[in-house]
Amino acid sequence: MTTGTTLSRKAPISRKAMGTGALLALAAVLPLAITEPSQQNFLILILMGAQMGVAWNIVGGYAGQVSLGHAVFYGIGAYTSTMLLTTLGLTPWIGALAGGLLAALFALAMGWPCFRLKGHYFAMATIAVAEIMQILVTNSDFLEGAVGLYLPMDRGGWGWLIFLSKLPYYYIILGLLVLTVLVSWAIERSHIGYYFRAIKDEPEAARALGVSLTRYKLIALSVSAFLTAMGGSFYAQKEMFIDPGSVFAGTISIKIALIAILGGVGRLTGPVLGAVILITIEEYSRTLFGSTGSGTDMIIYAAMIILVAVFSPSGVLGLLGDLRRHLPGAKPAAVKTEKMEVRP
Amino acid sequence: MNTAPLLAVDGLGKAFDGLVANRDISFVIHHGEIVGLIGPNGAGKTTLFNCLAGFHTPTTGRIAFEGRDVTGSTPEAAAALGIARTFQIVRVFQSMTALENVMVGAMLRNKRVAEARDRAEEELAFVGLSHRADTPASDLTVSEQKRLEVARALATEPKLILLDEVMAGLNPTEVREASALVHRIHQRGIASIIVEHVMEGIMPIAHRMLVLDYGAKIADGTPAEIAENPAVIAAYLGE
Amino acid sequence: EDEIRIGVIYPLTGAAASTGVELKAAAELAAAIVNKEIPAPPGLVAGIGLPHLNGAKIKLIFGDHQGNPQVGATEAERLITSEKVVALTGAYFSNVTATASQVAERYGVPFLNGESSSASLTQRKFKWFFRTTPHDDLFVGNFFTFLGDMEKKTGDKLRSVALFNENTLWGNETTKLQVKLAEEQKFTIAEKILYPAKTTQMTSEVQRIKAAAPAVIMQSSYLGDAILSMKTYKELGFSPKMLLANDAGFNDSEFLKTMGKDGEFVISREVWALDQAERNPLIKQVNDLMHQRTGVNFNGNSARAFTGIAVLADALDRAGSTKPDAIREALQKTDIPASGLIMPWKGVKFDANGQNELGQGIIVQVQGGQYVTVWPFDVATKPVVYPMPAWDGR
Amino acid sequence: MTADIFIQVLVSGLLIGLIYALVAVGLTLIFGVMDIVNFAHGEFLMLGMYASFWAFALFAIDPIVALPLTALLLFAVGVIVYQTVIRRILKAPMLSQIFATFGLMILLRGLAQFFWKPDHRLIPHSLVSGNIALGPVQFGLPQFVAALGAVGVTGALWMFLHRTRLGTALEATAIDREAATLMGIDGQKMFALAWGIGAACAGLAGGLIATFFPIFPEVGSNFILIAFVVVVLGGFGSVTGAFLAGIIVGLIEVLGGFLIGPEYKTAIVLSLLLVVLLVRPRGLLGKA
Amino acid sequence: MLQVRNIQSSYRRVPAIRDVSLTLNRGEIVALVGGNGNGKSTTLRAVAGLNALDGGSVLLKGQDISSVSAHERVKRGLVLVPEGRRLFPRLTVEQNLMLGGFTTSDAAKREETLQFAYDTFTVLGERRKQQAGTLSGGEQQMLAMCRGLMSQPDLLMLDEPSWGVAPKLVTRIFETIQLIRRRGITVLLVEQNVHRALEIADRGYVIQTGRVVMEGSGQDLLGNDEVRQAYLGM
Ligand SMILES: Nc1ncnc2c1ncn2[C@@H]1O[C@H](COP(=O)(O)OP(=O)(O)OP(=O)(O)O)[C@@H](O)[C@H]1O
Ligand SMILES: Nc1ncnc2c1ncn2[C@@H]1O[C@H](COP(=O)(O)OP(=O)(O)OP(=O)(O)O)[C@@H](O)[C@H]1O
Ligand SMILES: [Mg+2]
Ligand SMILES: [Mg+2]
Repeated sequence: MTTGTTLSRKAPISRKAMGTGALLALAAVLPLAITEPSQQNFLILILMGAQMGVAWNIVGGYAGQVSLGHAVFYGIGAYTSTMLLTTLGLTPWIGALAGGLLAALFALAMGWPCFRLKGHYFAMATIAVAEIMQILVTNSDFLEGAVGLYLPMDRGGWGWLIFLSKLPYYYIILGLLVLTVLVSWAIERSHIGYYFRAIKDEPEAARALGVSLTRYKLIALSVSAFLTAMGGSFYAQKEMFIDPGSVFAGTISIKIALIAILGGVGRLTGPVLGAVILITIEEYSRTLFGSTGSGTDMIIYAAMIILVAVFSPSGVLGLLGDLRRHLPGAKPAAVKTEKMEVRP
Repeated sequence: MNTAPLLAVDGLGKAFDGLVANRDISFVIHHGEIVGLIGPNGAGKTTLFNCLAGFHTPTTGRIAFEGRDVTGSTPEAAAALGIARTFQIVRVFQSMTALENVMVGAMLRNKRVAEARDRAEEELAFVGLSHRADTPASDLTVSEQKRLEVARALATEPKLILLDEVMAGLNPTEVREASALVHRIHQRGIASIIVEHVMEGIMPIAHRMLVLDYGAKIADGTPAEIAENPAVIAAYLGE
Repeated sequence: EDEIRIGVIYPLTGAAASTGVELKAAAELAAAIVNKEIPAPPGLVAGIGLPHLNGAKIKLIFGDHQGNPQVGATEAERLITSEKVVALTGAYFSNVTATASQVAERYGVPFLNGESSSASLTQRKFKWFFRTTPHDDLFVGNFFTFLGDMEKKTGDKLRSVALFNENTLWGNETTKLQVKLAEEQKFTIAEKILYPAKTTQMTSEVQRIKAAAPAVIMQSSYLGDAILSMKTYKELGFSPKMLLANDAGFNDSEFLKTMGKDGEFVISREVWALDQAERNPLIKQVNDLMHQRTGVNFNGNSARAFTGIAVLADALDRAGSTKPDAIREALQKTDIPASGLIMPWKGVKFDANGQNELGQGIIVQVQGGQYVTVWPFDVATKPVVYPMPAWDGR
Repeated sequence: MTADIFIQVLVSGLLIGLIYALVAVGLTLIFGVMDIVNFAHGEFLMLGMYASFWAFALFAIDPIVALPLTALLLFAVGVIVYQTVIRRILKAPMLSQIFATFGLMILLRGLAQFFWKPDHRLIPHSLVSGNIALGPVQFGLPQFVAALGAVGVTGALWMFLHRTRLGTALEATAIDREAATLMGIDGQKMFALAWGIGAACAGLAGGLIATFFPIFPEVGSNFILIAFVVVVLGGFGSVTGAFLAGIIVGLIEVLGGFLIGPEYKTAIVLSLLLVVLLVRPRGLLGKA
Repeated sequence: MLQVRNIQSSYRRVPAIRDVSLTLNRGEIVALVGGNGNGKSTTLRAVAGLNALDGGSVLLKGQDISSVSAHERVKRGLVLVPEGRRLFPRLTVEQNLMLGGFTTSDAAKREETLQFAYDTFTVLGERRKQQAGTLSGGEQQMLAMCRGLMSQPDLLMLDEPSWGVAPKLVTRIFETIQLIRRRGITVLLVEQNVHRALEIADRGYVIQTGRVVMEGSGQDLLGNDEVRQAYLGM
């Protein structure tokens, strides 16, 4: 290996780092420019979506285990921190951590049996687990069942993570997103990331190289669950009311996956881009057309989704990659085709 | 030094609901030995590999590796002990480059990415694929992919490597290169068991040959002995 | 400033869209009346328009919450901060009302809720939240009073009750209240069932109730499951002496249209009935306007949505200003007599928690394809048909 | 629980189970041939129900009489969906396929609401209204007819797949599309056929269910989860498996709901699914 | 019978064959040999219509079929038995053969070919109800060739029929190829077993990095020094 190639291999990383830095700086000052609360709220929704998508991507993208039941972790996060707050008066700083840990434990327990399943069977099993959980919570008196839980409105400030202004929420979720991206980035760069991709591509071959499928899939799922649950706790803090239908719902699971797929699965920034696009479509189609009551917003939203799936099956990042490859002067050596996942 | 044989297989049998793929197979492999494993299609060669590498749990019999009973261990445990394998139908990691494929193998012994990369570069050079290091594995030819699998297996620092039809589809010149590669593996002190239908590839280098037919071992001897063995001629070699 | 913007949040897509669209039509009628686009019958509270605001017009800005509490909150925030609405109303689903009104509370914008019945909403000690409709505490109480009255009237025992409620917030809260009141008033609960609203079959549910053989079923269902359960009763040949429904699906305009004769004799609590026009002519007059505009009559939901906007307009006018504090103060001072409403209420007057103290429920029964008021007996227009005839005896 | 009630519960479970099977066979067929999970299957069902409704409302054609029409119409819908959307995502990864059919699901719901309003509708009386009473056991005639329809449709589908040349060609395309092409089989046509038949099955299911179930744009969502459970339990791609699994799910749901509590009936069914998958990771009759 | 004119084809814009021209006369066996990854399979796939052409044309019986779809080419008598056999493993032997005859409307002819297959390979006849996936490798190859015959081809292309087949059976495979030719079918054969392939071939082409670099009669090529060195290991 010559020095030249080593350099060229490193160059894009530092360029990427610079890009990321610039993006982060932009994200940090954005709410100073966009001051209207509902616009800030819109940004927060994007960041929430991105955070969930990046977290999902760890198990669904890198490790290729398509979970369509991530709402279960989201819900566990939301309920744990809220219950700790309302019953024990514990601050959500601790509550969110506890929720994350509980979700990770739950992931271990659920992954153990579910990871025996492959492809669509695994996906269906995750849906089943999430639905069962929703039903159990709905019928649990301890968790107030379908009635849901209110967060106390008489508290506020950084100790309780409850604010009147949107700004603190913005920076908290931005921080959480950065944390989530950093975790995924660290995984991607370490042997774990390589193992995840190996498991996704050829599980049997990975085993022959000493990779324990169960162990690494469990790592993927529990890390992803931990981060997803933190997102759930954030939801509870932001909306100050949770019920099973809003945090354990199947539609949340689907949305989490959609965000990652839309941007480009198995890539660090894919879900962030996915969130920007999906949440924008979702919010604007609703605000522009939702009030008619004729279903127009759904039609537009759905049409956009289908168009993306048809014209850019490997996500928008994939599409951008394709475009770049078509540009004159692109070096074929720089082209790296990434398959999103293996069909079972 | 170490008196136990590298691998001792005793009375191994494997059945898939009703269909017996391996029956009562016993043999030993010594350190650094090159052993050919031949037999008609469906004789149970791949199944035997799967049992040795922990992919199948044998129905009967014992497998001992360096004197330790490893019957029914998992593939990852077998790999950790030092049994590496390639697949009859190639299974490279499609989304990774050739180098990254080998790095995954190297990570078994050293989880540090940079060091795994160095190790992988060595192994790629060893099988003659250095020029393809940054090529996506899916873009390699099938024979290159087979060699890549060999490099990947070697990167796990095995004591025994199981090669399943790495010469299939090669022309005679390429077969000779493959034979030379096997020989170099031998020189590194690694024992190998090679499943092959290409006699020209295996006969010249194998120290010993095992022959399977209908799941049972029908011969075990030097290539010269095997070539003369009437049972082997009748079952497999023909003419 | 001649346009006053009011945010209205309803489920306009998703499973409850049919109700949402109905509510939207009623709200629009109320706005048209306030804006004097339609001449209003004299006495109607909304009819005077906004003279204290120089005859300004109100403009309803609708938001679709899709049945999702987070979307409800998002819409509330958008309506307040980017659409600059001076007050909010909605959102039908109690859990969405919960999150949306929280947003209003934080921004200090009045939220007038016209049609969510979860009791907990007005137990939150909110400053900016007002509710015109009576809540489930009252409705459930009415059930038991009604049963007591019926026992006295018929001499029959109606002490064995099956609770049959859907399994979301509404059904759950209702069940809790029913259990509590049943215990207090010495009713026995023969069977208690909470079923998932989105279901494909209700045979196991109905089998269980049938096996328990109660005298009365108290049922809370949305439209789809209301229809499905009725079909299942018939399919399994089960008829209790009384089917006491908790509004919603059973009073939806679609219910009778789809059930036809099979919907007969269902008894349901209500907040509105056309036959109350006998006592309050406004009911018929405004209903005619509604019918002209949309082709359908009011029902409990749409009448409440109408009333919500009307009450808000009344407060706006008295406030004479679009400042939140002024509107809130005016809402607190609201005192509308029964004669200004299209509801069978005693009027509108909010208590310290923002709950209308003067609301009351009625009980109606389907007779001859109409919902007729059968209780309280003093406002009833027809006597109760009791017991409910068996399916093969109709 | 008395014997009478027990038998009644079993009969009810069996009937609804057969209806589940009917909804699921089309879904499993499409999956079996193309490896695509069609999230919009419930919406095909919904379209089938609306087709029956409009045939009844506009032309006074009974849903049962309209069945062939409904099937034909939905066959066309399936083919159109295939040609416009699915054909373009054949080579896409599983995730984008999920994405596309999910979008389709929302789209069809939206269109239904747009054109037919979100109202609930019902076909008030059909040829098969009414009840049957066998001693103490009672059940609805529409359910009974729908269950019969399930048996008929599944049987016909099975015969088609296993006993006709076209069916075998479909199966061959499912196993290895390129190899099938080398046999002179037009893969595109086969896929379109699979979507057509799958949608037509949903249409038939819709027509039969419309005789006793309310019709509204979101009605598919009531059935889709159970349909998935049935398909997975039976093993993706297995028509016989879906048939068996439908019956099992129906029985367990009604029995479990009756014995343990209706609020848990779905949870019981889903738990059953998980347990079965633990023992048989490819469902009851899934193909490797 | 077949004329391939300067065809080019690529995978993801990376060319696999750059310039391949072949001519096959009726009733010939023509061998296409070359090292690994030099584009033999790609050539066959391009001719069969599975891979798109970037340039050049394919003429079958004088007609340009370059833009005809793959399944249509089968109807016109051009059949490929692909690399790795590609049987339908969970279908029975009989169903596999029946699918081979999917395009033939002539039932009698289908029956006749089926009989030929069962007569020639008695083992297939014995196992007609067995799942194809459970046959041994050699048997699977026989089945794959017979399945190809069932479409009544004029031209049969075989991609490495001896791949992964026990030595004992390899001889059998090559005998079968000659048998096929005797039924009047033209054969285009790709083989790694260069020696045996050239022995039975009338003519041969050598392909290297996607280009035809040599052609001649089977015997000539066998005698050619370059060929001997590069492909026969001598
Ligand atoms: N997982 C399995 N389940 C059922 N049967 C199997 C399985 N794996 C192998 N077999 C059967 O076991 C027998 C031996 O197969 P195996 O693959 O070991 O043969 P082989 O000697 O490697 O043949 P080849 O030379 O064709 O690769 C065959 O009949 C095969 O069908
Ligand atoms: N599916 C594919 N995707 C990308 N590249 C491919 C693919 N198949 C073949 N190639 C490339 O095309 C070139 C020609 O391959 P081809 O399979 O035609 O060679 P071959 O002569 O048949 O080799 P073999 O002896 O291994 O069968 C090779 O460089 C190979 O890497
Ligand atoms: Mg083998
Ligand atoms: Mg080839």
